[in-house]
Amino acid sequence: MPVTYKVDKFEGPLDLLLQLIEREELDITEVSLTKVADQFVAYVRKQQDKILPEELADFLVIAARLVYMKSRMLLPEFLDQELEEGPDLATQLRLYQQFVHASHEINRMWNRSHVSFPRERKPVRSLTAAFAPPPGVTVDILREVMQIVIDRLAPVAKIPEAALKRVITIQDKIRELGDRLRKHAKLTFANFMGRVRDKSEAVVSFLALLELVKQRVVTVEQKDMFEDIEIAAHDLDRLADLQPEFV
Amino acid sequence: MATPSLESKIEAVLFAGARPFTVKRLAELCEVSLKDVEEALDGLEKQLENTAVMIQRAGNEVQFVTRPEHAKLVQQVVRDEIMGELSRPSLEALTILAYRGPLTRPEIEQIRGVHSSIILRNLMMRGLVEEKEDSRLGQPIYSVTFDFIRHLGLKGVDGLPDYDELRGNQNVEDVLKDLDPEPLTKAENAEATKRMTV
Amino acid sequence: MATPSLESKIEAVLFAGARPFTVKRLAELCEVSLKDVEEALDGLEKQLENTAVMIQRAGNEVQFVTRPEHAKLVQQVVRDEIMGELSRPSLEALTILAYRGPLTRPEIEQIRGVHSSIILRNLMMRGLVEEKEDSRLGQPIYSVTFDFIRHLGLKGVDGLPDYDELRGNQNVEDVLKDLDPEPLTKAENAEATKRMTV
Repeated sequence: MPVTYKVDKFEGPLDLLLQLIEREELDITEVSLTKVADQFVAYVRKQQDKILPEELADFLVIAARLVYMKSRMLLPEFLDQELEEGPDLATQLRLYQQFVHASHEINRMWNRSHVSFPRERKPVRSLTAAFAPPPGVTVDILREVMQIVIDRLAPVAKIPEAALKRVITIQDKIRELGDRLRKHAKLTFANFMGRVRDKSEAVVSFLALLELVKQRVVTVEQKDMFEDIEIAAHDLDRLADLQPEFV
Repeated sequence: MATPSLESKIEAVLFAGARPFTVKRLAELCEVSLKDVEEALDGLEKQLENTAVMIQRAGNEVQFVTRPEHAKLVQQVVRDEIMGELSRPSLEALTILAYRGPLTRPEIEQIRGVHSSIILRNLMMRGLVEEKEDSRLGQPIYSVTFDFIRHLGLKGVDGLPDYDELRGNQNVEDVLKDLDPEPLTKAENAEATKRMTV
Repeated sequence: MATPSLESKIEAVLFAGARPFTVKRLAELCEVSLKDVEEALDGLEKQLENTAVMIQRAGNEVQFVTRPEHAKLVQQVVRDEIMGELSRPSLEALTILAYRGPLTRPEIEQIRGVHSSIILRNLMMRGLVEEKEDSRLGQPIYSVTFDFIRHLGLKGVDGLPDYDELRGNQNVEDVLKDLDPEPLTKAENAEATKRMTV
């Protein structure tokens, strides 16, 4: 079933999500979020090239939370602590929506140029009595300040590079999971997730796992409710030519 | 000649200084308490009611500005340095800071759901956002500037539509509470990077 | 909103303009007759009676000034700005100009990441920074004054500690390069993204 989703240019994952919900004229609830989950994921997949690399991780986090919410509805016992933490996505999105609406009003105020002005400040030189050196400023202080200015620039100058490195691709995760299954044959979900360092890595791991399940590379089994989920290799040979589709 | 009133002194300072003054500095200059200054500012505000000038506040700073209804006329005699349209991300960040500031960068990002360091830097370069002297959890905190507020023709951020509602919003508290107070250390970051790029 | 009165209009112009205006110019700006302006000025004078501000006339020019009884206070305000310690942002701008100058304002702002026009003005007022004769890309360029260099006990800026190293710093070069009018195109950006995420 070919689907085309038309959304305006979007600024970030919450913006995209909000546009999808508002286009469907839905209120922001858990249920409406799961309704647009597939569209969101499809959109991110299709638009991956246009999303700035430093923002891709942010999109993945939201994608994972949506997919997680959806799978929780199907498999209520499928619980991940990392993804359960924090305010729910609906609350976050409602808040974002309020600020977006307020920003439209601010934009109107900005553009009507109903501006206040302070007094113009006197032309510089008319006030220059004489050279007024700053007390306590020495060459060593200048050196120190210059070093601080330079150090502060480091992150700015390197942002694109660092952000690119921050993006953990699903493919990497799939490869990692595959490697570990080759070595151990079996693995538990907690065990797999236990190695992640932050939330974005957790969600990407989760997405990678779902992908492998969907493509029947691995099987997952849960013997009892509340028990950990076991991941087992099903057809690891397929891993080589797997084209991850995100979900 | 009678001793000038405190209102009158503060008026002279704000008028001649032609820049924002903190309430504290005004108190020092006039040799009175902070409370005296606050009261005098209220009195001054009343005196100015039917004039072309008003007191504008941003945080604990005050300055004199013309009332917005004179914008067209005044624009002909002074230069406005901060013109131009605002992009969507700029607007979002400014709105969040105006209603909910001062905030740290992670706090802004938590609300916007997207990286905001570049947009903050751009806004600071345009003079619409400033880094405050103090910090929170080791992070610098940001707020909107006088220039931004006066460009909207407001006396202060509390003149924004639905200010109390948006500022006091419980959702904001919940969303911000979720912020991890401990970002990855440098070493951890380097380690994570290494693993990711192999 | 009622139309502002002529008094109020003239008040706005004199306040914000902060310089002498001829009666003729005021009449043009407010689109009224000379006589109307004269009458409005008389009215304004009465309104200002109990404030710290008055209208000063010289020939056919008028301007707002503070009343003489506030002279001492106003001097203190001006001295504040000219003497005394440099604020942190001012010190940074001064340092950047010392090590990496001469630079245009956009270049300084690119390095500091903060709007700097008022700071530059203050530094010039104190005789620490000067505008050079030439310009770059239509922007005036600034450098530290010889007075300041001599005050530091140096013969030239190259006597600053670690001058060559700090002046040629790569971080600084990188952000200055970003000022170039040609950032990455969308297509290039997309290309970069693709390479990283496949």
